[in-house]
Amino acid sequence: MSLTFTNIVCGYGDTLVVKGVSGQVQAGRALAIVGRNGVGKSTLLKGLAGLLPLAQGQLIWGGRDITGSALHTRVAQGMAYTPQDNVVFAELSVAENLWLHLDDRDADRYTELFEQFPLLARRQSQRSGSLSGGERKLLAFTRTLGLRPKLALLDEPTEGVQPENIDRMAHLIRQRKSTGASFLIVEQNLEFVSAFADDVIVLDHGEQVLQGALADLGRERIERHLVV
Amino acid sequence: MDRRSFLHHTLAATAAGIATSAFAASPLKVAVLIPQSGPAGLFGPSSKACAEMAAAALNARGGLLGRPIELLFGDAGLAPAESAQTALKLWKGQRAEAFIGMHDSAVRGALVGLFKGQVPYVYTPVYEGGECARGTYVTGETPQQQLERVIPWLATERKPTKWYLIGNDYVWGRDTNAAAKGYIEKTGAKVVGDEYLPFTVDNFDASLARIRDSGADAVLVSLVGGSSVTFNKGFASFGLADKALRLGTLIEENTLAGIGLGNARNLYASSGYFANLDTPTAKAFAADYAKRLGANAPTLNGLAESTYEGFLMLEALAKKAGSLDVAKMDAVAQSSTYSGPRGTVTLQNRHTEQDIHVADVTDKGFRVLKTFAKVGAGQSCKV
Amino acid sequence: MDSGTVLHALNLAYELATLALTTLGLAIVFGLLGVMNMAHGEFVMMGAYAAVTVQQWGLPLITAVPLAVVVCGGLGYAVERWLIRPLYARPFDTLLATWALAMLLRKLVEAIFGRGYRNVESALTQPTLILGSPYPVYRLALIVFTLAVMAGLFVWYRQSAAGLRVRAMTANPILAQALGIPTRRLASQAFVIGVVLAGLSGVLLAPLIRIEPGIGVDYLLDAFFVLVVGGLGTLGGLFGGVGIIGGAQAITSSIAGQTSGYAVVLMISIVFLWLKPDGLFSRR
Amino acid sequence: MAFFRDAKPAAALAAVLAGLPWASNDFTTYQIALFLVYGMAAQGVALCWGRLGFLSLGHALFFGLGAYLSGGVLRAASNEALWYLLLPLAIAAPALLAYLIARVVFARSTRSGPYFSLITLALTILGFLAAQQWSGLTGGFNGMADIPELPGTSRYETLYWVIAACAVGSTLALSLLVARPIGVVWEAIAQNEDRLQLLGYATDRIKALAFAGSALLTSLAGALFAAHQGIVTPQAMGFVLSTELVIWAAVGGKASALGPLLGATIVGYASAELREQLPYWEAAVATLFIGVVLFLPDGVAGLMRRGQAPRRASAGQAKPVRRPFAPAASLALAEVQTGQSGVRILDGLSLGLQGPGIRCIIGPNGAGKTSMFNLITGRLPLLGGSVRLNGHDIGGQPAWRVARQGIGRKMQVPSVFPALSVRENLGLALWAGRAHGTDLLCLATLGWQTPLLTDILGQFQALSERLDNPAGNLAQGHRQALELAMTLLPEPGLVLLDEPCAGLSPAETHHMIQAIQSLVLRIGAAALLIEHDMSAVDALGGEVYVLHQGRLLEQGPLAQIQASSAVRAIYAGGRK
Repeated sequence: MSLTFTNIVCGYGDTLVVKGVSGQVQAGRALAIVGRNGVGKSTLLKGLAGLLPLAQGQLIWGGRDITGSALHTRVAQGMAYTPQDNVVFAELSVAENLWLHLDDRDADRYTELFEQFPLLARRQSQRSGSLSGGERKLLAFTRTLGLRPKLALLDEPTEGVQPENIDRMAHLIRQRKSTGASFLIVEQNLEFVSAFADDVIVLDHGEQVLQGALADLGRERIERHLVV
Repeated sequence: MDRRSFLHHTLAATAAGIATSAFAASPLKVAVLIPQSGPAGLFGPSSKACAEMAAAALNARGGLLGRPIELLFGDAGLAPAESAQTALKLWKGQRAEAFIGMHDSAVRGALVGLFKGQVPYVYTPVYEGGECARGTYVTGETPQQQLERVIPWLATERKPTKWYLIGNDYVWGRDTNAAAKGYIEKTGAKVVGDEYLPFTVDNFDASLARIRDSGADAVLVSLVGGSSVTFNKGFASFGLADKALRLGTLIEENTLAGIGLGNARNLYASSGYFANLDTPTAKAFAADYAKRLGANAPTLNGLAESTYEGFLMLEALAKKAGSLDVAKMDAVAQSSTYSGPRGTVTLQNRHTEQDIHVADVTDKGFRVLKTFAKVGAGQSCKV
Repeated sequence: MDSGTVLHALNLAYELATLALTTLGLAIVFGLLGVMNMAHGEFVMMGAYAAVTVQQWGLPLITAVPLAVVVCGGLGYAVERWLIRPLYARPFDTLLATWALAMLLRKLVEAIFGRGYRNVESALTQPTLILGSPYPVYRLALIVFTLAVMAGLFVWYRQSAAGLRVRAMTANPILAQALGIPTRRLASQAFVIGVVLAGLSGVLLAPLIRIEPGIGVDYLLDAFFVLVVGGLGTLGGLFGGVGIIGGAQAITSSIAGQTSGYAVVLMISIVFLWLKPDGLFSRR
Repeated sequence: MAFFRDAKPAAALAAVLAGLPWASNDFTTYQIALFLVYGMAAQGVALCWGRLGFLSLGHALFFGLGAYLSGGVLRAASNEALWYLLLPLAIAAPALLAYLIARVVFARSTRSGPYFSLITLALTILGFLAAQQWSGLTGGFNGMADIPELPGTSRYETLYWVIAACAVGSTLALSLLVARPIGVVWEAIAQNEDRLQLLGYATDRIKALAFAGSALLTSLAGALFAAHQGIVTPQAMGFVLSTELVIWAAVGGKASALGPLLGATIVGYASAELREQLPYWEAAVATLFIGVVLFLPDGVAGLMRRGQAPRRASAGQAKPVRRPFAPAASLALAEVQTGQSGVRILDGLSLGLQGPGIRCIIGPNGAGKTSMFNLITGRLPLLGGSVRLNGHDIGGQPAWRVARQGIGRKMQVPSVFPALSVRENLGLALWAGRAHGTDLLCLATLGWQTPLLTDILGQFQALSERLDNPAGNLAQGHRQALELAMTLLPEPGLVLLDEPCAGLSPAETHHMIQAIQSLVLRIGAAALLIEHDMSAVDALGGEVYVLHQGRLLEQGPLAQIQASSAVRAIYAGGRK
């Protein structure tokens, strides 16, 4: 299953933030969208996930045009989206956050993920509101992978996460890629991205200023668009 | 509809038709204030029917003072402010010359303040007594009237020793129980409880528990409408119905329907009128009511019938005074009399002396056990 | 234990049971979904009239249950779809629109059944002897049934995620949709279940209470105060609220009469409303 | 000139009411008088709900209280004339009670959630119970009867003129108030209360005052009701009348002075007439009400109002307005800690600045930049350390008190008053700290000017061209300019700007940076600016603070920051 998006234009009300971005994510590959704050990365991902209506552009997933389909129908089609903030139901416990949307109770959705992130297993019964910013991101990441999606859309998954957990996240992504899953990740952390990404799109002021395979572009060229 | 009653029916209709056309005089507008909304709204339809029957009856015998009666209805079920509004509209706006009122005491207070004795006003429902305003005539039963003879009668029949009094926390509930205390003590029985509850209450367990603990073998129920229904249902469900008799002065056919016949064992009602009174005039009235309203007629009850009595009182007073001027009517009011479904009724000190009946409940509804003729209202208004 | 205290205990249990049953529907609609449904009492009333209808048709009382489910469910779906959904972001307007709906429902029932009191007979309301003092069997059945329903609900609520999903959706609709929860359909289901439960409580209480079109308001206010005091969104809150409100009303009434009982309930609710204003309606 | 424009609705009402007695019999005037009384009470509800955005479901409490108190005074005065002196007190007492209730309730949470409606609902039911139970005082169920007429009036003739005069007076007062600055402040509370607090307005007190004013109007209506009816019963204080007042305000139009009078008269008259013919007039009212709530939020009056004429200052000269705050400020954060629901956001942040000039704050997402501003302006609790402005501690104070000490803030997402015009948005900022006492009540204040305002309008041509457009219609760039202007106009000593260039094109960013530099320099304020666009930070040239995980990582000129390996690491994706 591959995702192709062409000439995506979207924004909020009459202000268009993303002005024509195209790209593709093949099965088993990972595409990273990088760029400084406020360039429209999150807005693009929201458009792709079905959270924001697209002013223009087309979305083909696994051969089917899903441009207008609603956010809540995407999980059934194998796409899982994690927003940038408000990523947990603060009032509910960690366990409730992990299970409330699942109908089956098969535990091995999370066995491997709990091994990687024991703190989540330890604090299962605690209110997820009591987790730190980074721990909440970890919970969201675990829950998304728990859905075993064919394509995961993650919005800055490493923000505030401890370095050793970031490495484990990269390891898990590589592992899931080997089983055929694909990833589309918005991130500012270049080190993390270069640990698993195959292709990169660099955004600036809502436009594609650079794209291609990570190996061809090389880190320095990308970094110039990010660094202070 | 067999031939005979058909003939009878058309005759009555033509008679009425002829009668009205004979008058050249202008129609006499009588305003009838009955509850068409609010908690007492359930009495509206039956009261309206009785008022229409009264107008037809009066018109059939020459109307009032030679003028045909035209009815104006006003809703007195709302707050006193709105009801007074409606009354004023009928009085000043549409020139009503007399008022028949079947509504609660708060509205009566507002209307008496509004009329100030400038228009005749007949107040017909059961009430707490004490209304002596000029131009006001009360046909409704007072607590003294409903209890003075009935309590001693019950004392001889069922020999209760301990009475428990319960009522809604407003003037009618309190005055009824106050009057009852005197009569009860005169029979040698004791009053073991005296309790008042707001209208909002919907759970009487605490009171029923107190009644059970007090060992009372007789309960005076001075509750109104919904409170009376809920209390009596609870009373029976706790098995108290077999331990203590109940006497109510405002339990009429509607309330009984709410309580349910099964929950009305040992329940006595004291009233000036029951729908199944078997005097000839009462039977004719009930038959005409049924004929007029057909199968699903609203239950005929004492409060609705009282509007009919109000018209008869107005007719008697107007005939005697020769006019609807309050001063003239007040002058001749004392001991004016008329006879209707409740039998002969005589005006004494602005209130009426009328027959009072006490009934218990069988599987077919109320059954009148005893009738006390010409019971005084026990009021001290100087005319 | 003499029969006096038993009777008092049973009376208190009956008061708490009726309060819990009539509040249950609103606990879902207002507690989980956050919709201020001022027509809750009218759905309870319509449940009671379902019992009146089946008895008029000469059918056994139990057939009132399916009738209430169909009537309240159908009406609930339509109300959520055309009245509540357009107003989700405007709590004041939801409050007013459902208040107008309550007036409309009262008038509809009045048009069909008239304004007179209705009585629902049930053989079970006759008394049986409990430790020597007669007590209505129906009430015992009601208390036991309510305990069973509450226990079952408690277990179900812990097991199934339905209650969690509604609360999650109310707290963070975007995230809920991201996890595949169809928020529109869930909101509709939750509202319909809430009003059906209200209707069923009306059916159960029909033989015990006075039945007339205007009884809805009392059940509405009591239910709101229970949820305001007990806290929203959890079954523990529901039980807590029922305990505090029911207990305070029963105790104060037995000491100082029913009016002060009702006044105490009002004062408690005002204090709780004041203490946690945001906690109550913090719907982001 | 403006006075007549604002007085139009009241004048129209006066004309209609003056002509009415001749056009109809004296019963209709008596009936209309009652609807006017109910209309005035509904105006009270509409003032709080339509203007300030909080709904009182218990206004009958003040109506009933006013009626009972005035009824009691009138009855006592019939035999002892001195009592008449107490009549104004009888009308004012419910307003005092309303003020206390609102102050106590809003002290806990300023947001106007539905909890306030439920509290007022419970209070009015309590009032109803008390009126029924204390029959000694209130006459209980049968009510307080035979209340004499107002001295010198007769209930069925001349009292109508007194009521009509009060109705015209209340409509005039409301129209005038709404056209004045206080009206702008009220609508601002309904639209964006948080933003108004950041300008230094104590919104909970303003709401309490408005609630007291609306209760005064409703209590006056109650007093007239007592005189008009001659009897006051518990229903005058009950739950049913409260909901009817809300229905009349909604149907009539809660956002207009005349609307509620219209609503009370239409629904009142219709139901009085319909009651006999249409058996289910209540069902008709309910259906009408559902229609209004769903499709006609502004009610009947909303339909009639063409475009509301924008508020205009009286032609008077622009009063020279002095600067409220001392220039140049010092800010010292020492080991500051804050957090929310158990999560530590700032963890021992220490940062200080002294004197005028622009400094930038940079750092990756989640470093706590915006949270620092939230802490300073009282939106996050101070859990440790201290925050000092010009040497004295401002930790833990409410947002409006912090603002009044000379701190201005521009929000990360531009926060303006969408339904108010650009001129009114600027006016609110201009009056902050300058308008005292009755300034908010006179039209001249609308015309206030300051040299800074002229300079700002000069720099942002787009704003001066759209002064009378609603702020909500502005594009992102213009909205950022407007909020910047609103932050600077009070001329605070310390200016906190959160991503002023977010969402702007490169050209707009360049223009914004230039404007910030010149304006901050002009008012001699100290400024802290959160920015991601490094070209902007470079252009500003001031000190740069780098925040990371709730602490200060690095401080110094931009060149030194760019050279620092620690900063490069956290930026380019090294160790986070």
